[in-house]
Amino acid sequence: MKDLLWIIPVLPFLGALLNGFLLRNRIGKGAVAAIACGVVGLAAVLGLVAIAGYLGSPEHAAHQGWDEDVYLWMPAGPLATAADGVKDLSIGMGFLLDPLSAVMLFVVTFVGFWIHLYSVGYMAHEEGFQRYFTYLNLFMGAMLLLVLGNNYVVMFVGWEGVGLCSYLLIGFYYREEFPPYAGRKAFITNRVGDFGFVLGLFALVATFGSLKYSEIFPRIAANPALLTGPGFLGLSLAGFIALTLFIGAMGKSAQIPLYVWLPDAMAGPTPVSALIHAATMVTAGVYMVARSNVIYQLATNISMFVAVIGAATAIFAATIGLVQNDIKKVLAYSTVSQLGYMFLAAGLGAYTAAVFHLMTHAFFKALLFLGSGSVIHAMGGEQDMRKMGGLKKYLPATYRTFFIGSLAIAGIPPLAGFFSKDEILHAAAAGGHWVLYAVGLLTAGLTAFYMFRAVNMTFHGEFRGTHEQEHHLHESPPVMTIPLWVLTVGAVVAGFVGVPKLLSFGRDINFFHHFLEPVILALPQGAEAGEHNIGVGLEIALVVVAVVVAALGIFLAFRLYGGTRGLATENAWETRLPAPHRVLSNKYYVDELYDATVIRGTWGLGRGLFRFDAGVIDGLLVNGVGRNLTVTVSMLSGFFDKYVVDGLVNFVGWISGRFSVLFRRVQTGYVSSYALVLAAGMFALVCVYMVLQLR
Amino acid sequence: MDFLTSYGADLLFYLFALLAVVGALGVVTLRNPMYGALSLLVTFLAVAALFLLRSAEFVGIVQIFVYAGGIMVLFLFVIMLVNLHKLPQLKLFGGQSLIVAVLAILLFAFFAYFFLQAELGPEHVRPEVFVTARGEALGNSQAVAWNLYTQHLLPFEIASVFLLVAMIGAVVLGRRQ
Amino acid sequence: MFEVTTTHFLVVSFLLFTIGLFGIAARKNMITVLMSIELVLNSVNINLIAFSYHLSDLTGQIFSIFTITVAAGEAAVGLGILIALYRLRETTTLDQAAELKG
Amino acid sequence: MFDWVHNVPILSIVCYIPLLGALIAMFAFRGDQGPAIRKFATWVAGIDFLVSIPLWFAFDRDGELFQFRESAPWIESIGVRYEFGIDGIALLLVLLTTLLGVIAFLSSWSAIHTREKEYYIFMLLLQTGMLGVFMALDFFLFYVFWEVMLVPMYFLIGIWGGARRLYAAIKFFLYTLVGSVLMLLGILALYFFNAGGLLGWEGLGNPASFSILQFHEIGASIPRDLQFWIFLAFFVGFAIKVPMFPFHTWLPDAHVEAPTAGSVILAGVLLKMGTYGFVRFSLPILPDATRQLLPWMAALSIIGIIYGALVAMAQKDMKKLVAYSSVSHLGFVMLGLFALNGPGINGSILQMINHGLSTGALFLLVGIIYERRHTRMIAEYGGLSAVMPLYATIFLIITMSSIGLPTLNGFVGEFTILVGAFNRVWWWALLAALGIVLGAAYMLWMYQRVFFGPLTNPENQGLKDLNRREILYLAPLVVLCFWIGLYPRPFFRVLDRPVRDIVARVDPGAATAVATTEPDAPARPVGAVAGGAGE
Amino acid sequence: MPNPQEFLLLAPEILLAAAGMLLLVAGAIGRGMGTRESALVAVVSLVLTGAVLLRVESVLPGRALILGGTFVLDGFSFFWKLLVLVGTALTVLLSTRFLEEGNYRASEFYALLLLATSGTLFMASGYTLLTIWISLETMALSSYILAGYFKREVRSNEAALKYFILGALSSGILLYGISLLYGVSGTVQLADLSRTLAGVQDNPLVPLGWLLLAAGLFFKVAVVPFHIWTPDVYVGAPTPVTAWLAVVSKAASFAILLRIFYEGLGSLRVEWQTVVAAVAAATMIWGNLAALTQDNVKRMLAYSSIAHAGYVLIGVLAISEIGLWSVLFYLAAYTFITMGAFGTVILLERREYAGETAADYAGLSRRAPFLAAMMLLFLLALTGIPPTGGFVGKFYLFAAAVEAGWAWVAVVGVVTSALSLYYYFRIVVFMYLKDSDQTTPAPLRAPALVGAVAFCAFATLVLGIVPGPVIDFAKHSLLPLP
Repeated sequence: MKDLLWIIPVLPFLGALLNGFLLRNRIGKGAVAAIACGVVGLAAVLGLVAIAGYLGSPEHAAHQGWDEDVYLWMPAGPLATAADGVKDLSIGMGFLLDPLSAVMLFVVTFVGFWIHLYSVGYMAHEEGFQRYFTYLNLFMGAMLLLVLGNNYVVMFVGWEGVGLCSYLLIGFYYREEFPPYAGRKAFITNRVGDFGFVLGLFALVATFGSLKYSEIFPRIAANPALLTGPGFLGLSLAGFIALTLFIGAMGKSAQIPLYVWLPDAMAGPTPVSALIHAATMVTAGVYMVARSNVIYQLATNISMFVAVIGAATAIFAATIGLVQNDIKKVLAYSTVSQLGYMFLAAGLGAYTAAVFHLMTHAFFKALLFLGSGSVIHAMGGEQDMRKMGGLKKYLPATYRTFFIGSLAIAGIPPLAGFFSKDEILHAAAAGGHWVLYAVGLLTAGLTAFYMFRAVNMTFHGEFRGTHEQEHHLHESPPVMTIPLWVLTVGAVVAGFVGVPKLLSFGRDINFFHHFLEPVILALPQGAEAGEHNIGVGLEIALVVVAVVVAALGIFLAFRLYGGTRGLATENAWETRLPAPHRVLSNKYYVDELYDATVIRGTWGLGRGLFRFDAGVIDGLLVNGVGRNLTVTVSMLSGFFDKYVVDGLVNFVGWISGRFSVLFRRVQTGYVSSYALVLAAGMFALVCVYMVLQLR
Repeated sequence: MDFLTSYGADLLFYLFALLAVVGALGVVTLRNPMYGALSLLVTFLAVAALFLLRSAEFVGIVQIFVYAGGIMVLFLFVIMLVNLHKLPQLKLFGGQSLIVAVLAILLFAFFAYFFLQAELGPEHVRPEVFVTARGEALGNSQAVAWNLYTQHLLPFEIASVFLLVAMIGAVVLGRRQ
Repeated sequence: MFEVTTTHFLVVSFLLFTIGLFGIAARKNMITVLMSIELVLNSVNINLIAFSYHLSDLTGQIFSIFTITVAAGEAAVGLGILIALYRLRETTTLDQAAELKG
Repeated sequence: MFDWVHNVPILSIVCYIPLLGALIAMFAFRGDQGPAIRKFATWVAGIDFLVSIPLWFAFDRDGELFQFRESAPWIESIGVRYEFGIDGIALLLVLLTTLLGVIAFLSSWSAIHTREKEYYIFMLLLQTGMLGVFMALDFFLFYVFWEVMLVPMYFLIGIWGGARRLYAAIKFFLYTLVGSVLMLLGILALYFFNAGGLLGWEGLGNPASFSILQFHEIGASIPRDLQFWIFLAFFVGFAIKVPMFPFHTWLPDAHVEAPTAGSVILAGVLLKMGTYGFVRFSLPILPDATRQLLPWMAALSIIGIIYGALVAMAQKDMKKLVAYSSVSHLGFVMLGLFALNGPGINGSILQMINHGLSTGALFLLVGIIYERRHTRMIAEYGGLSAVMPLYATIFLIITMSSIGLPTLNGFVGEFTILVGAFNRVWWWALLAALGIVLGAAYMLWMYQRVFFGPLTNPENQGLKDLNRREILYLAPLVVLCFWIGLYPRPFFRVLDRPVRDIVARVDPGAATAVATTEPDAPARPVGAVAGGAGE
Repeated sequence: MPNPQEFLLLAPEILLAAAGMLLLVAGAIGRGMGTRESALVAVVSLVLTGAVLLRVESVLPGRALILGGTFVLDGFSFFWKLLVLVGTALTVLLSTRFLEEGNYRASEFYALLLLATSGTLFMASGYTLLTIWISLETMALSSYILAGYFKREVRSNEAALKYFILGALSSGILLYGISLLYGVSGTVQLADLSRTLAGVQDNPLVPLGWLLLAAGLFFKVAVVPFHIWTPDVYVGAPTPVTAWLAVVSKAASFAILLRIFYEGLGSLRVEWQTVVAAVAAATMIWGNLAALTQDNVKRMLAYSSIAHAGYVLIGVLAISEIGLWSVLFYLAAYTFITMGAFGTVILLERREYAGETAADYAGLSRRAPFLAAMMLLFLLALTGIPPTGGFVGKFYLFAAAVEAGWAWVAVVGVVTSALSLYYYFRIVVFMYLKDSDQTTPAPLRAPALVGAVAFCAFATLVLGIVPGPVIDFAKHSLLPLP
């Protein structure tokens, strides 16, 4: 199995190839679904087999991974590296199965499979069924590349691949105006992140001449001096690499300030949001940071930066989530917030916690999204919670699963969310970062609140929709509900793999922690202050506080939105606290801010230019900062081309033309003037020459 | 008298030089080509005299015969042929003649300056050359003839071709069809 | 000073040369122009003769004979062209013949 | 199996088959036999391609640098010889040329309806010219082909071009001619320095020759100042061809006005001649000058990258957009070359091929839609995915390859180039990487506006998807894009030896395989290593 | 005391002159000869002359001064004589149809042509200034007449008139220079001249002398500022005559220019180099720029021939072997190129400028594809684009300049030649890129003419692809550099 790892990512690609090219428009929906789900399911099974095999393998015992180069990809010739002089840069196409990628592999294939299954039902009546599953398989393949790659370039391949797929899937409803735009926004925002990411890779190459984990990390761990040297931008080398990589993560995992694309990404089909924008892709950044933990351990200042960004994002998004009325938007912002949570953990050096939360979050967030999908499905595409309510009796299964999912994300013991979130908070406290702790805690409370606000507005009270909507209301088919239940189970039990010491009554059964241990390479001088203990009493207190805060949030939610009060409260909000509500519901005016800066920035730059160009003007209105500035500049440079470069050439031409005419004017046609020219020429010849001689 | 005997030749030179120049000026200034031709004749004769002063008797005679006899008659014929009745209203000089004059004067000054600069060494050391043919002093004509037909026979032949061409040319161009 | 040297001849000859030049470039009547050309050739002859005397070398005289020959030939052809011109345009003024230019 | 290749003058055969075809077409066909000539010419190109295939297999990766050598005296009196021979670099370019040749011919079937005979004759002549440029090992011969090829291109633009074709054609011709004549002086300077010396520079006294290999040998011994001047002379010639900023303005005009096939050849092959010139002549022959002028070259390249991208962003005409994207891509190639290290040069040569494939394909695709709708204005389109799904898919793949998405060819090239650039001067890569972001922006912008959104324009509703012929000539490009993207190793394998050779000549510091520091010592600051020519 | 038998070595020249007179007589008796017959006679006599020339060369290889040092037989003169004969033969082929069109008497025309050519033969071998000058005058005089041969046409007459007056003036200037040189050196024989001049120090007459001489020669080869006559005369004269002037007369003039500069003034070369350099640069710039805006093809070709004289001067300028033979080679190539170009003009032109403007070439590629192709070839060659003789020639000229250290002149050369593309290709634009209308003339039906043009095209191509033999020939026929 070790040398067959490559099959796992290839399978979905195979499915995409079949559905996208070989069998396009040749087979019915059933077959399409069979192929798509088949390959993913097979990948999942193989994944489990592989993991099992790995756990039993000597490598695992030796704290190493299954590391297998399939073939040499880019043998790009001699290069002078900082660490060991001139060496040939050779980048392989290869895969690695170690605890970390095992976890990711499991999460991706497991959740991915069930979401595929769900999609069969959800997309049943959509056109472009085959296209949809082609993209979805493509995404699975890329995601598996990302998590299984044994070097950064392969990771980057997946990294970009998932970006492309999300671009395609967000823009799935390409007939409308908005989705394609949202897709492009996502892709380009990600590009901005990747721009940082590749710089990090280059720095690594310039240092080691290689990007293979197994060649870089052990050496750093053995000799941190390699990266503590001066880098660029005044950072240490490690700092530079860490920063640039994190910029990549910001884009991928929607952190401040590059989070703007994720809410818009909800324009895609709901299962896509569940799979890509909740469970898997957006967590790639977290995975990458965890993978590069050695570097981050060396770059303490950058780590702190990561933590702060994470915390900020968490609270920021949570607050916005409070007032969203679109059910998917609520979930979207909650996702952003949860991702912030993970980065908080990673930044604090609690990589296991980060990955742990990643996993649990994958379960319950996927669950929630699918639930909302089921609701939207039932409501015939309606996403505004104000038009819902009282769905409990129409969609019992959806209701139950959604409710449990909400509990899980709210962090109510003993559900998955509780354990992972607790571990993060504990890490903050243990590190002595009480501010971050407080932020985390507050976020937890807000999370609980807005989730149950959503629950109440959606399922409780009485129905607020139109009549034919009410008439059409129906529970989703089993092909959709089964995945819901499965994920519910996951959301319930996933937490128990990482029960902290405290709650396991002394016995150390934190399986997850030990499992990931080998991946987190310890530095000789222990550059990172890991888990120094705080008193047990305090620990217990913290746990209790966390639970209480969560419960409080839930309570408030019921208090304000319970029963039939939902809409009333909502309106009360707007009337009583207009200012904050406006700020929040306008997402702190960030997009407006961007536009404003843009307008003002471009105003001076070349308002005159835009007048020519309707294309550019609408480009202006519909596109983000980068594009506006660049368009302006590009117009300017276009003019540079036209009038300066060409102008010069044409000027030369013109001058020669003038001379030509001048010379021709000498040719008067009068023979006497010619004779004069001859005489003058002779005189000039003699004169000039003699004068030259005389001096 | 004394003066004359010692400077006679030189005086003659100045005289004829003056004549030549005056004649030339007449050529380029007189309106009526007829008078122009006559003053050209003066120049020719003066130049011939100058030749004689430089012991080129044969060339001098040829100059008189060919120019005064041949070319001049040709010119006169042509002048008769083309009726010049509307000479008076013809423009004499072109608009640029002033420039030309200035240029000519400059040119002359320039060259004259260098001519005066140039030192040419002793003159006329072996006068006998001009009369010696085949080792014996026969006279200038013989000397010229001898030199021409020995040293410069080829150019002489080519000259015949040249004259042939000239003849054809005159015929071809002058013949009316 | 009065002593006549070759230089004197040179000066005279070049005087004739420049006068001829002037005639060619300044006069509009082709007949005059032709005569000016003759002047130029004559000036050359003076040079040749003077030099041949100066160097006691016959070549100059020979050369001058050829010059005279050429002068004659050119005169003939020139006058032929003149006549052709007159036939075409009823005039001998050069300004008339300025169709080709530019 | 391919040993016979070594026994025949294979290069000459490959080079002159099109010429022969042109002559036959000239005399054997009448002007009105359009279809016949069409088929005939395409067959000629196809045969040429088939004949060129064995080169790939018969080329000995570990053999001598230049293979399939042909050498015969041509003009002994001044030491001009008829020398053909290719190394890995030339091999790839030759194959690219023959392949694109066939494709261009196929694509012309439906595009060209007027004066077909002349058209195909010129195309064939062009083919011969380009192949000759890549094969010539004698500088004189090189120059001959270099200029011969201008003429047919002039006519292709001038006769079958768009509205402003006359202007574009003469502009193209004048620009390139000015460049090449100055290059000529550079060649002469080399020639005389190699032999008797010139302008006060003491010559080497070697037997007079224009042999490029000979020049490679003497490269190191040319005095710095002379190198400088020769480099400038070459620079003008090559930079105009590439085209580097600010010599690029002929390109958009030429591209926009040229017929599709012309654009394909222009972008696919002609532009590569400039970069090929740099890598074949400037770098190895003039190492000192190269290092001396490194910052300037890099600056121009980077300006070109960003500038091209920005201007592309403002375009409303698809073809013009693609043309400017070429400026940007070629900027990458130049940057890679002047990184003067393995990845840089490897990458940029590979990127030449990639650009040939993907930009060629883009022009083909634009041409296809143009034939259907006779407009290239982006605004005219929208929602084409609905009516032309397959077209949309292929367009997407090519777009992705052109913006350097991994698993497609563009990525491999750009990545290695940037690695090399980063190693030379780290912020070169920083700035250049900005170009990638912009690239994504404008390509996707175009893609979205053409293929997504509602299918409003009624004229677009009846559009037909790709037909068999179009698929036939697009498929190989797509396949190659994936091949290079997924398994570029064979290409790197071919390039390995020549690139090592060039690096060794131009920057010995980066080529010596000995470790300059013992492993795991504290790191020197990276980014300005290797030869120190970065600052 | 020359040995009469030496006259036998003049057989070619004499033969040609005799043929000329024969034509004259034959044309005079009875109702004269038709165009075809006289053309036939002319060509045959030219061929015979060539044959005899080869014989003489084989009898007397190497270098021989005969007839009292007035006449030299060497490879150099041999090369030029061959070139001149070929050029004249082509001219004859070009002219037949033309004369018929204009119905002028052919016999005198060809007689004059042959006599003029015999003059050029003498020029190529003349070794005293006297010989050279008189034969130059012979050529010049006949070309005046030829230029005015279509005397019923105003343009022709005007051309003759201008050419004559200016030519006479220039020959006066040249003669004055000769006289001064004679004065200081006491000889007109080139070798002695060079020797004695080497001895003379700072005598102002020397520079005055050779400068005037140079001015006269520059007039003949038509370089700035003594080119002033060229455009009008070239346009006015009957086109075959124009071709002859542009090729044969120019070539012969370059022959004596080289002969005098290298042998007569060899000792002064450092002095005259600078002058030639300046003149060359000026000529290239002026000629090309002035041609830039010409609409009349003949006139454009006239200016381009001026420019090309400038390029040739580059070779004269570089005192080197390569410089010399590049001049020879270039003029050889230039002969065919220009003849071909003018041949095409003849095929298209009609009375009174008709068919001479660029617009008249519109759509030629449709009406006469092969003619258009050949014209294209000539234009490419004139621009200097491979694979044509024009390219090879220019290549060597610039090479010579670079080697000899006149790089700046070479730069001027390459830039201007790139510039020249613009006006040459204006015609290409019309031929290929524009469509014809009804008024555009159809080319003449003239097999001989077309044959000649085709031959020129062929030669142009051959010189571009296998220049080797010609280059070697040129190398072998170099005059000894003093």
